[in-house]
Amino acid sequence: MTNFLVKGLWKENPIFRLVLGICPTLAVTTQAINGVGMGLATTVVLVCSNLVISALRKFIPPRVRIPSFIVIIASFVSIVNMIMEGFYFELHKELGLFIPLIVVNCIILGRAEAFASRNPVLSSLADGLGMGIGFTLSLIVLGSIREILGAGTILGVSLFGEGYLPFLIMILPPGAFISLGLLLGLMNRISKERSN
Amino acid sequence: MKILTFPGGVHPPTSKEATRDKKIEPAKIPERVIIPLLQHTGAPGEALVSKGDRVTVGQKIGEAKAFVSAPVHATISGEVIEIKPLPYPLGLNTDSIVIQSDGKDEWLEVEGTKDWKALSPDKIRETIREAGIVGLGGAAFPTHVKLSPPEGKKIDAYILNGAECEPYLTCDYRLMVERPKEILEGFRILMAALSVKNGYIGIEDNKREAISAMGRELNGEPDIQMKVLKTKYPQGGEKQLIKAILRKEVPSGGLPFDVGVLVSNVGTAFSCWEAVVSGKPLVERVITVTGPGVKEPKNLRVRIGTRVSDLIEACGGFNGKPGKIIMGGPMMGLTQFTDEVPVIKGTSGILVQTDVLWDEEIACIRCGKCIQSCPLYLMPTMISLYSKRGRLEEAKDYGALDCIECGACGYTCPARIPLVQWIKYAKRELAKKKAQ
Amino acid sequence: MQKGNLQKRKLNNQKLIVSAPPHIRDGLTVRRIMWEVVLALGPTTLLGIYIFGWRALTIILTSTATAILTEAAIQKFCKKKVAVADGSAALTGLLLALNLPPGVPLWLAGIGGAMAIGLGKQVFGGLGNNPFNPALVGRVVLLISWPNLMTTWPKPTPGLFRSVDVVTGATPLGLLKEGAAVATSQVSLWDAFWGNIGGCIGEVSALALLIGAIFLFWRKHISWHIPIPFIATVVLVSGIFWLLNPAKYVHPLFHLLTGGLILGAFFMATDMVTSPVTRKGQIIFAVGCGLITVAIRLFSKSPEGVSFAILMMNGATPLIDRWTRLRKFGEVSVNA
Amino acid sequence: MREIGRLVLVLTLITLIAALALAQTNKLTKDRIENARREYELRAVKKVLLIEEKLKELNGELVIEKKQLEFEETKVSLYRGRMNEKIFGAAIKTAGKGYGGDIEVVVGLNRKGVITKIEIVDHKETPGLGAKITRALFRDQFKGKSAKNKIKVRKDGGEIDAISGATVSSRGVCQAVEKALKLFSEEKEDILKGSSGWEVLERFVKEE
Amino acid sequence: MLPAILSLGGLGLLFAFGLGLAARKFAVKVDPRIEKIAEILPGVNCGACGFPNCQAVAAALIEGKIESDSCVLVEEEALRNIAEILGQEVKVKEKKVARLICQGGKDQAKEKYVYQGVRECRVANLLFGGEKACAYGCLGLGTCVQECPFGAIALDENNLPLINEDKCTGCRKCVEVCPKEVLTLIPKPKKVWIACNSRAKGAQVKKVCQEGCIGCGLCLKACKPKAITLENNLARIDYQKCTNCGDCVEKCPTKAITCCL
Amino acid sequence: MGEIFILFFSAILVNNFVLSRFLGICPYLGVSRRVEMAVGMSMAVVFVMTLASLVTWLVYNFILLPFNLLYLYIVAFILVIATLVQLVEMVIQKVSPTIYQALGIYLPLITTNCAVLGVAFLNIQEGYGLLKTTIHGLGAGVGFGLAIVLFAGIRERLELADIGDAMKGTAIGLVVAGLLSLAFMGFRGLF
Repeated sequence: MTNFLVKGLWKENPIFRLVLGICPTLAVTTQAINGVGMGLATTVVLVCSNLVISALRKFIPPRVRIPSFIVIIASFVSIVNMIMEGFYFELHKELGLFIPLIVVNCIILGRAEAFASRNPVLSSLADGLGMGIGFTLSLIVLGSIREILGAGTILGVSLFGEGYLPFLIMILPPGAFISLGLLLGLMNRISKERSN
Repeated sequence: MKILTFPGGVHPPTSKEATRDKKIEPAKIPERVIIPLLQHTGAPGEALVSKGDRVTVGQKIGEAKAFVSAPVHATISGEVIEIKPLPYPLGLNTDSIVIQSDGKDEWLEVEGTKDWKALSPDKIRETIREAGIVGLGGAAFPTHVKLSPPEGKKIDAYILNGAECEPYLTCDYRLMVERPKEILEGFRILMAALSVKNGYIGIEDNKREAISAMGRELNGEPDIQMKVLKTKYPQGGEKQLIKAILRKEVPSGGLPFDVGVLVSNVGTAFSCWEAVVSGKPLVERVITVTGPGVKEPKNLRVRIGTRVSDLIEACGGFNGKPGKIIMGGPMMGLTQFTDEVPVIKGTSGILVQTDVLWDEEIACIRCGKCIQSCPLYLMPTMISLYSKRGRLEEAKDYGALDCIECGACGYTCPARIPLVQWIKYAKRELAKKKAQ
Repeated sequence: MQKGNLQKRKLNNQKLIVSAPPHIRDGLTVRRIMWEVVLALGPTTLLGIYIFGWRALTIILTSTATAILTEAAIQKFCKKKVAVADGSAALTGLLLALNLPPGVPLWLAGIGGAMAIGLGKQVFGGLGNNPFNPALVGRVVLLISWPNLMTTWPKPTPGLFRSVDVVTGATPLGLLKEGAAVATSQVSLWDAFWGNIGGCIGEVSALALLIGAIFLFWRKHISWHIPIPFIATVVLVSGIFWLLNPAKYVHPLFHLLTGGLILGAFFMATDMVTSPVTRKGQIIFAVGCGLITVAIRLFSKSPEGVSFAILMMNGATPLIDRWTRLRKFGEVSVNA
Repeated sequence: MREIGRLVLVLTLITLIAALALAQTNKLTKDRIENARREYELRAVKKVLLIEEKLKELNGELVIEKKQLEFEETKVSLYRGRMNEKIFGAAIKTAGKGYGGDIEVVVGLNRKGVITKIEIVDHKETPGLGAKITRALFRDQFKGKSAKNKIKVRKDGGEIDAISGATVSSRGVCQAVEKALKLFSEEKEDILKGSSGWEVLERFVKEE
Repeated sequence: MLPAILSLGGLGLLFAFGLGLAARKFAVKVDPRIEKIAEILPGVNCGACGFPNCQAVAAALIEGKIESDSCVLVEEEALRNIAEILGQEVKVKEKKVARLICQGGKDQAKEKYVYQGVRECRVANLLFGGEKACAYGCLGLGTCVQECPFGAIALDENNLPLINEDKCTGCRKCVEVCPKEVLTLIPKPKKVWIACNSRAKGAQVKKVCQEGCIGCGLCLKACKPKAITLENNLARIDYQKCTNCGDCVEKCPTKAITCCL
Repeated sequence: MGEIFILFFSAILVNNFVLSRFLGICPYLGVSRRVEMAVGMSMAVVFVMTLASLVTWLVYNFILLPFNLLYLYIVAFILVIATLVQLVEMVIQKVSPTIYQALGIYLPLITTNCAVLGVAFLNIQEGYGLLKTTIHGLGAGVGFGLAIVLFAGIRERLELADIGDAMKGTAIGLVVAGLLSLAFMGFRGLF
């Protein structure tokens, strides 16, 4: 059980190892805090949909598996969307389009397909949680790097004082791609050195 | 006169000064010759003699079995002392006949026909085949095969190749200067074998004496036209010659007869004259022995099968420490790992280099020089890259099989990438695949 | 070696060299090309130092040095052969410096040099593998990250040992955004030709650049297929707009002589690694560069577009190469 | 056929349950969301109308009202603050063209048409550069300006110091403010006296 | 509430119906076993089996085109599972590893020339069979190292490929690319092999290499189970008979038999 | 007219879906190994995006809005798009097997392409009318196509480059995307 929980953190980290769900990763990580919000929202959807799909896995005929999954996932996303808009309006506005777009986040459908539809409820729960946390942590890492370099702040707190001229590109689209790319390269290297 | 040429190509230094004014002299008859049974493009021949047999000069000792093949002849008189695989210029080992000289240089009685015009084309072809004549320009394609184009291919032009674009080599040039009459007659014999009416001679514009000697001999006769070509490498490539003189492009994957043209080297024409008019088979040829590693560079008339070491000795020995011994010219010639290899029918020169610098290869910077220099408009850098990555289909798609291995790309590459080597590898692997 | 060696070997067991043909090489090497391009940038570099003073010199040195050091460091880290002597890193650093305003702080030049080599080149495996021009990658990263510093232009004050004048002037192209009339009234084309205008260190004098370009033409390191169509497109299209509405748009010569067009067309767009290899492809590439440059200069809110235009077309280079592949010799039937 | 029947059944069932769940959630969150949205919209308006100060001295009723109208072919939102039947100020939401797109600005004006405060509500300017228009240092320049002043950046002969390196963004703000001033002078009558079409957004009541 | 249920339900119905229709019209029969087997297969898509990916292998397995042990990477247990799905009998395959049958490194073997050119065995082999004087020996340019998909081969200081037994999966890639055929697959438990590939006569071998098999036949006599034979001047071990005793290794005068017991 | 023109080109160049809005990255990275693939994919995407924009707009304005069902938009849109893709697949297969061969294999991928759903959401968020919605969908699709085809070209070239092991594959792909996005920054402020 812990195995399922932990593998999402490193071995099968959705972003750095599986490279899934890149769109929101790039889009929202201009600040670390956005990463937290997005990550948690995704985790909730992931856990809930994994749970439900795993519970229903014997009941859904294979032919309509994907559409059923989509409906289930979309419902949870809608619920999360509504709750966030009601209770965390500012964050919701900041994350914008990408909360509804959790629907098509490959992580969620991917886990539903690859794990939840073949495993019992508890394992699926653990898997969803592990993946979600792994996703959230990755977002926070990327968000922190971009925020620190690109704005000179972390979680909104100024780090280097007024004189710091931020490395703006980091919080702009090119910086998102480049920093994730370089980070991925770094992770590849680390995991390779580990395996040797 | 208009100077003709083809697009692409390079201008390496011609380096012909050392031998261009040296008359062709006959080399000493060697004590021993090694005659490989495979000297040409095509199938190897089969030995007709066995160990201990006595042979005379001109005696046929290897027979061609396949159609694309040519017989070989004894080039000295003496005793066959060995028949076994030995190093030869084109590869590691091939079955070769070793003849120990008896010092007498006895010739087989032969008879020629002065009145070759009376001969039928078939008879000419047969004589040429029996004489073991192959293209002496380098590729060594059996001449009688060339003279038998497939049904329905009409040949309406024959080009005599006197371009000699390879740097250092002067054997064709000397032959043209010294024996223009025989060459022209040989050429007419070749034309007669296919009843071709239009003959052309292509000579690079830096070979003035050859142009004037041949021109004098031609004396304005209409059947053969003199074409002066720009001094550019590889002007002497078959396809480039046709493009320069006739403005025709041999189709990709095709042969000259696909555009109704044949090309033969001046040396070949001379040998044909010898074979038909004096009945002499191909037992000797002119070879340029040159390069900074040779004491006295010379143009020699050499018996086929003479070892390189003998020829070096004839030229005063090595000058300093030899680095590379190259059979052929510097652009396309093959390096040898021993000087015990014999010269074969296709050997046009022996070039000895001394200080050979090996520049480390660095990454391609896509300067495009190889592309601009390629006379076949290929992209050598792409072919070699794909070859390097083992992606042979793409290499083929980029024209690996069209490459004539002229080396222009490798000459010009500023990154010193062994382009030709990679392309050759791709060609070899593709051929292997096709064979499977 | 073979058993049949009856005669004494004359080679005395010395081993021969075996290699694939060709056995002679043209004297030109990559290293030579790189250093000659550096040489060709000499006139404009010297003029830049003369016009903008010692500060320009320190910027050039910083940028070049960091470029070389970054290259060496990464090559060492990746356990490759350190090959900074090939001159490519030095060239990138110099080109970057020539594309910087003369008043930038030195740390900016340093970051630029490091970015150009690290992000523009070594991440792709080093020389020859990078799809984008490294110097331009460096410049655009700086431009986007520190737009203020990258668009502050000290006035030219010729004299080698002067410090940079604190008075900031506008570049001619910057003035253009204020309207054609303002621009043409303040800048004479002669000044632009000689170099008496504000701008990046290396782009002020068309004359100095042309001297270098002629040298490159003479050495055959560049051919007309990129720079000429590039410039022609810019002049032609901006000329059409000028003819249509001379009040709004400036004279095409103004576009030609100001900004980084000449530097870009002769020294950046012609970068062999990142431009197409075939002649036809090069012309398409150049026209594309020209069109994007004009589009940005005339219609965008940012004054200069040469860098972005070249980067964009660098991105399209593989496609251009793909679609302008040469017809093989004899590929079309002769009768056609 | 039976298999297809089952497919349809299962999928329909799932969608039905989903619809139910969503409808339920919607019911629970609807009001909150609406509140939050209005709150968000009003936040800038409240700021520029200086509501907080007004509330301190409030005695009686304070109402914020809204009206939408077309102005120069774009939709514009007008707000006004009314204390005890007297209009004390207006807020106008307009937009100007910035570098990355429209910059939405809410301009607060007093009865005389003098700017009390401006707020930037939405923009797509470059972070760290054009985005500096949201800083107080820049916005405060507009305080006290009215239709008499030249609301333009200095480069264009106006009185506003542009943010260095971000002239285009600064211009965008000026453009929006100018538009608001123009709208105010045209609609002054309606804002100060009119009553038709005004909808009450929020109401504060305080009794001593 | 009602419109919600109606509309979404309607959408669901429409969707399901459309899908059902599609399913009926374009029924593609995918054997469920394919997926099951593909799951068991290692999924590295190494291509060693000649198929583009493991999915294709699974399909081929079911169609009976290939044997269940054709994938070199499957463990024994997984093999059993596959066989179960296929309803076949379990075939336990012998694990093989690649071995180098040459010891002619730069210290032992002589060269016939100095090579300048592409550092790639297959390319170098085109020039008179490569630099090494022995026509059968390892060229030491590391093509096998490059081609090994599992990183199991490295060149040692002597310029000979060193095979990491644990990483080697016996996929044959190196065997196929080696132009000199000095790599061969040998059952993993067998620790003794003839480390020479030269079919030349003894004297010839001696001239060009210190540690080549000279075909002296001493090992034949030493081998108790009579597993060694001499073919083309080269000793050969029959692994059906070999007992890993190592007697031959001790007897070999040129140390041409390697043992890693 | 000018507005439509600007909307179209700005969706391609300035607000490029992939390079500036981060939508559709998964297929962008996944289906860009070969230029042919990228071309096929982008044609499929252009088609589906335009159609999806249109249909979701209709659903939104004629079903969700009148019946006060806005909270269902996420589920409704994804279902509509999924159905649409299925239908398109069937129609194409029926009408032209050649086009099906070229585009068909990419269609299932599009269902989960967030660019398609994203364009539908954006249209609603920006309050575009029917014409603008369609043009925006078309422009977004073309923008996606431009980005992916350029990217595939570069990737093919990089396959032949000596990239370090750690950076190979997705990592270098992202860096290239970053540099392309950098180049596209030049178009900011163009409209």
